[in-house]
Amino acid sequence: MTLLDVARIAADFPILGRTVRDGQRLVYLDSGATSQKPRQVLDAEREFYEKHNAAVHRGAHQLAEEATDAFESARLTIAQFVGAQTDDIVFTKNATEAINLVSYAFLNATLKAGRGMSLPDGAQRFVLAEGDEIVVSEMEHHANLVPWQELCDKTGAVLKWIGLTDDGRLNYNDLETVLNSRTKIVAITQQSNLLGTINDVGAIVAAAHGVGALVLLDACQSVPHMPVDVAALGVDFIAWSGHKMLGPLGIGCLWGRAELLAAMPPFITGGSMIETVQMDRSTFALPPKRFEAGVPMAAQAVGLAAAVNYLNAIGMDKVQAHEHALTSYALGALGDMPGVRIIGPLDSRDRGSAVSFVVDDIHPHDVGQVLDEHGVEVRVGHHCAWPVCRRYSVPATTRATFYIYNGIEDVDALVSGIQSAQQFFGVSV
Amino acid sequence: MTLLDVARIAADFPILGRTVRDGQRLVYLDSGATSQKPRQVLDAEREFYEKHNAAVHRGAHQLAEEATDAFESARLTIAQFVGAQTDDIVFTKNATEAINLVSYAFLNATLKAGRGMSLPDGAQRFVLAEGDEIVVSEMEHHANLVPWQELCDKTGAVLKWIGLTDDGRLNYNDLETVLNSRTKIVAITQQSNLLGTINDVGAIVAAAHGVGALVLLDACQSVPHMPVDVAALGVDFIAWSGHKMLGPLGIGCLWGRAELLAAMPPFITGGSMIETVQMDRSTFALPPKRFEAGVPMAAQAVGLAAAVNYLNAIGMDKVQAHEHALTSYALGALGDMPGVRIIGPLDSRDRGSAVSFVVDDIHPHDVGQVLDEHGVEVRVGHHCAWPVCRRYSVPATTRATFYIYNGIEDVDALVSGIQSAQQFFGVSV
Amino acid sequence: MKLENMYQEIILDHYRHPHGKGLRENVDAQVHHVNPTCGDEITLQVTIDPENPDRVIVSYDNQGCSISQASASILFDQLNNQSIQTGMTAVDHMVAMMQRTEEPNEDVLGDGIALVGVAQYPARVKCALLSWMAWKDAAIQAQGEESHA
Amino acid sequence: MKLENMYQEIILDHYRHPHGKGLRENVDAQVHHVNPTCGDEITLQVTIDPENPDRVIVSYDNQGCSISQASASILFDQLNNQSIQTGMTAVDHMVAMMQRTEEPNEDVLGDGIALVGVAQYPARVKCALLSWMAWKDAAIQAQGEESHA
Ligand SMILES: Cc1ncc(COP(=O)(O)O)c(C=O)c1O
Ligand SMILES: Cc1ncc(COP(=O)(O)O)c(C=O)c1O
Repeated sequence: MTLLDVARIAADFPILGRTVRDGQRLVYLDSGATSQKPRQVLDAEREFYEKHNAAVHRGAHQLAEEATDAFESARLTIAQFVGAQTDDIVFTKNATEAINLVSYAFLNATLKAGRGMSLPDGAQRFVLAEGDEIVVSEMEHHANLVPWQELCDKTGAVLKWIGLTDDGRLNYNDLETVLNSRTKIVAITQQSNLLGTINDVGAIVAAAHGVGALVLLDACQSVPHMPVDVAALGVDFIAWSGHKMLGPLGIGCLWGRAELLAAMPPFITGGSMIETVQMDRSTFALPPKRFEAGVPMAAQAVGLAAAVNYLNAIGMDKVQAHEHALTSYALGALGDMPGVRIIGPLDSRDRGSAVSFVVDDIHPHDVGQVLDEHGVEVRVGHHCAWPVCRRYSVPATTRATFYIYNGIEDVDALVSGIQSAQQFFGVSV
Repeated sequence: MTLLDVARIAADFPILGRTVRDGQRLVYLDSGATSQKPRQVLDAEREFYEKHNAAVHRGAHQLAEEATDAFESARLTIAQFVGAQTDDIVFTKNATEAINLVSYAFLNATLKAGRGMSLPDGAQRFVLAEGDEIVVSEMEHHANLVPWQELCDKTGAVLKWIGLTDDGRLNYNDLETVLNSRTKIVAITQQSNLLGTINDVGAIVAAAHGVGALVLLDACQSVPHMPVDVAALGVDFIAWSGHKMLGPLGIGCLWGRAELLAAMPPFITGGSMIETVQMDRSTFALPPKRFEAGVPMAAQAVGLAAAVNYLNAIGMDKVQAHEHALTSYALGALGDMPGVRIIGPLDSRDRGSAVSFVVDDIHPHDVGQVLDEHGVEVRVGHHCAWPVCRRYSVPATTRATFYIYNGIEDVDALVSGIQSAQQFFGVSV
Repeated sequence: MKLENMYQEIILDHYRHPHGKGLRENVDAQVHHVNPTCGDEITLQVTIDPENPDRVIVSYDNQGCSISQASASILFDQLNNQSIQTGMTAVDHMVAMMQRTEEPNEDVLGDGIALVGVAQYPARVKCALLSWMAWKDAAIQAQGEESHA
Repeated sequence: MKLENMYQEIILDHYRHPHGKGLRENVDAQVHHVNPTCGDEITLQVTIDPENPDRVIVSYDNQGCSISQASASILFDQLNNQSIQTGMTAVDHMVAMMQRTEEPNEDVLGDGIALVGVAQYPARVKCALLSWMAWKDAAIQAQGEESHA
């Protein structure tokens, strides 16, 4: 197996040195919700505050220059990480805001066009007519579903979705039947946070672009875990969060094709995103600034760049291989357990490290509670992907997610924790 | 003079120990843009990451419990700081988002009502009809102007504003002529970030509520600098940023009356703000969660609570008295300088610590450059309040803003820096 | 093991053999509450006995973890056929016990005092309270109906 | 004092006595650029001599700091009556000098090489470049007009 040197990596993460529930070793299997942060990231953020802190892009004094430079250098580092141009990366507070930014571009373009207000060149692409269609999939996180429901509710556009197969994959047949010339955007995840499924982006892009629709890729569960290159993907937007990839809380990213970002009206408006302001009208800056109103989260950008450097030093291909090995091992181990059913693909092909499962006759909350008592921190519930639970007729699941600081022994701890739960609740297996 | 023990306070701020421009002592007079952070705040944030980091409100394991508890305790601390109930505080990424949240509540309520979509009880209050009016003032920061311009552009509402007197105050006469029964909200600043003027909130609230309009107070420059109590103010919303009050970047707050927050449709949508989600429709959580989609900035909330504790330990009345003393001194010193003109009230009555000025025959950028060379970090430009510059016929100003770590010697450094600029540019005075 | 504090035998009994589960027709009020973090849900009904307004019939159907299921079963034992006043007192006390501001009182909560261990797991408090908050909501609605009638 | 690096005497001279300031009527292209952080602005016009397309007349009016004013005055000296090609080369070199990727070349920039000190103050680079970017924008527009004509 191509595993990383987990002990060495874990030593960089202060929190992994602590214990939980009366002295249990912390087995953190909830990186799919948020990852832990290495010292290097915390140091970078702190150094920004202790040496260079100022409001970026607003001052001409030395601190402001340094802060602006740190912020924009961070943008460059992050852009390069996904093969993007610097100016095509917009910082948001999280992936959720990034996705909303695009959904609101549609709303705002539609409203302004409707009232004959001035719009950037090319904004027509974002103008919706009654009956235009938006396509998502049934495996979306709420963050990539609810904003589109809302957009439809407010514009008269219609939400459609691509279904799932019984074995936890996208139903690619739906691409043909669901997409059509009225489809304006296909918003879909690269990797399901509940099922672990990795989608065939190429097939989706081909189908979407074939009918003239844009593609927004929810990359929350891919950018942290595998090499991602926006050019190779061929999509139009990707959105992801910093906090799931060793970075600080409070920062997310939207990448968009330059000509699309340029064509989009602003979302949140205020200072720093303007070109000129008069009492009765304003004009707006070019992207990315147009979408970054207010004093931005510069320290968090610097921290995220440090996270990128940390991951680059390991190598994203190695990160992916490590997780793949752990996932294969976990699928095997859990698959062998009586009374345990995996929700999602059973084989590790095109599959990330989110492993969701149900234990017969024990509610996920109760499974999670017993695991927690053993120091094994997993997530229980619908994982913000409630429709997936409905699709597979489970009220909720227990979910383990792995990252660079997890090793085989963590999977073993998971397995023995599940056994304890079965014993505790007297479930005969 | 009732000054704080500045040396003791400054010792808590690591950045104040550094020098700028070849060994000059750092004289940081740009806290109006963003304040510096004491060790206590940085420690609190770091401790969160090193000990309790997890996605809040999403997990049931011990770390998630601790993180959620830290986050919600922070909300309580921050709420109490402004005399609010915990659940009436919404965390945003900055004040700009907080103001947009309210402007988009109007937009979304209007659109959903127009299409017969379901809305929370009481949402009618936020539904705009063509020709309804929104009122701001001529001294607003772009953050409290552009969102309302945008709202009007998209709904057919009309933007009106309260003008300014020659001596830098609100023209209260306009309250009578500008407000009327069509006014839906008056969005106004408590303290101008350019002029320093503190507005008479009581008079504004009386006039606005008299015609049935809501009042949103931009408290960015007041919450950090004086005791603020939402009940005493009588307004309906206040918005402010954490980073101007010793807190981290990347967090802002909206306070709203409980019944108004409850009546508002969501703004940014996604995970954690829902009650139930199906593929074709969702229902939403109660405030504040309804407005906090996605994994929130928990570490920053914890840092902001530490900032509140720091300020409480000093006492906001003492903070205010300190700044008042410095401002009086600065107004006197600058007022005596030949060739220097203050833009804003000349006396320290109802006036905060933002002191803007122009120097005859030297552009603010050039004044700022010379000051910077002396280690005096001020802001130059329109300070995101471009209409104020137009109102007083200046292209831009130089602005000094004071905070708890500034002393008399900092004002003296400012004065001698301005003299240097006059010498350097050969302006005869 | 600390787990036993939360999962006392009596809780597991209620969970395995819930009391009073099942919905009725023609009720005075019916509410549907969910726990948005995990998807647990309950439909709870109350019917005020027309002969005796101090007798309030409780019926419910639910889905969820052991704590939420056991808690509903206990609620049924305690509140079925009791007055709204009694129920409100019990709800208030249950909430206070979960917030650790009151010591468990068996007279008020019956088997419900066994839920005290849940208070140490803040993320599970919502599970324990789900049915109780639903009852409160339904009772208020039923009372409203009553007074309108 | 480092200030002298940025504010060389020659810059201050241009600032105090700007060359060529003032707008014309009937121009081929006119643009208005602002520096959104400070509000500095320039209106810049170009007119291609109909007799000699290699002779491009520059006119402008502006408001701003010493650097942006001096830079516009220097631009006038360098680019007035020059070809678009010469101008584009100069703009590219000015940008490169500000990004510190090329050493100042007096043949191309004339007095403009005195602006090299600005490159050390990133927040001021926009002031120095404001007029040059405006010229580029106007020149492209004028050329477009030309080729449409
Ligand atoms: C009066 C005022 N309002 C609004 C803002 C916007 O705050 P932020 O940029 O943190 O969103 C500021 C500061 O920039 C301000 O001074
Ligand atoms: C697939 C997916 N999309 C979107 C999100 C939302 O990210 P955030 O909550 O950081 O905005 C998440 C994680 O919560 C996710 O896993």
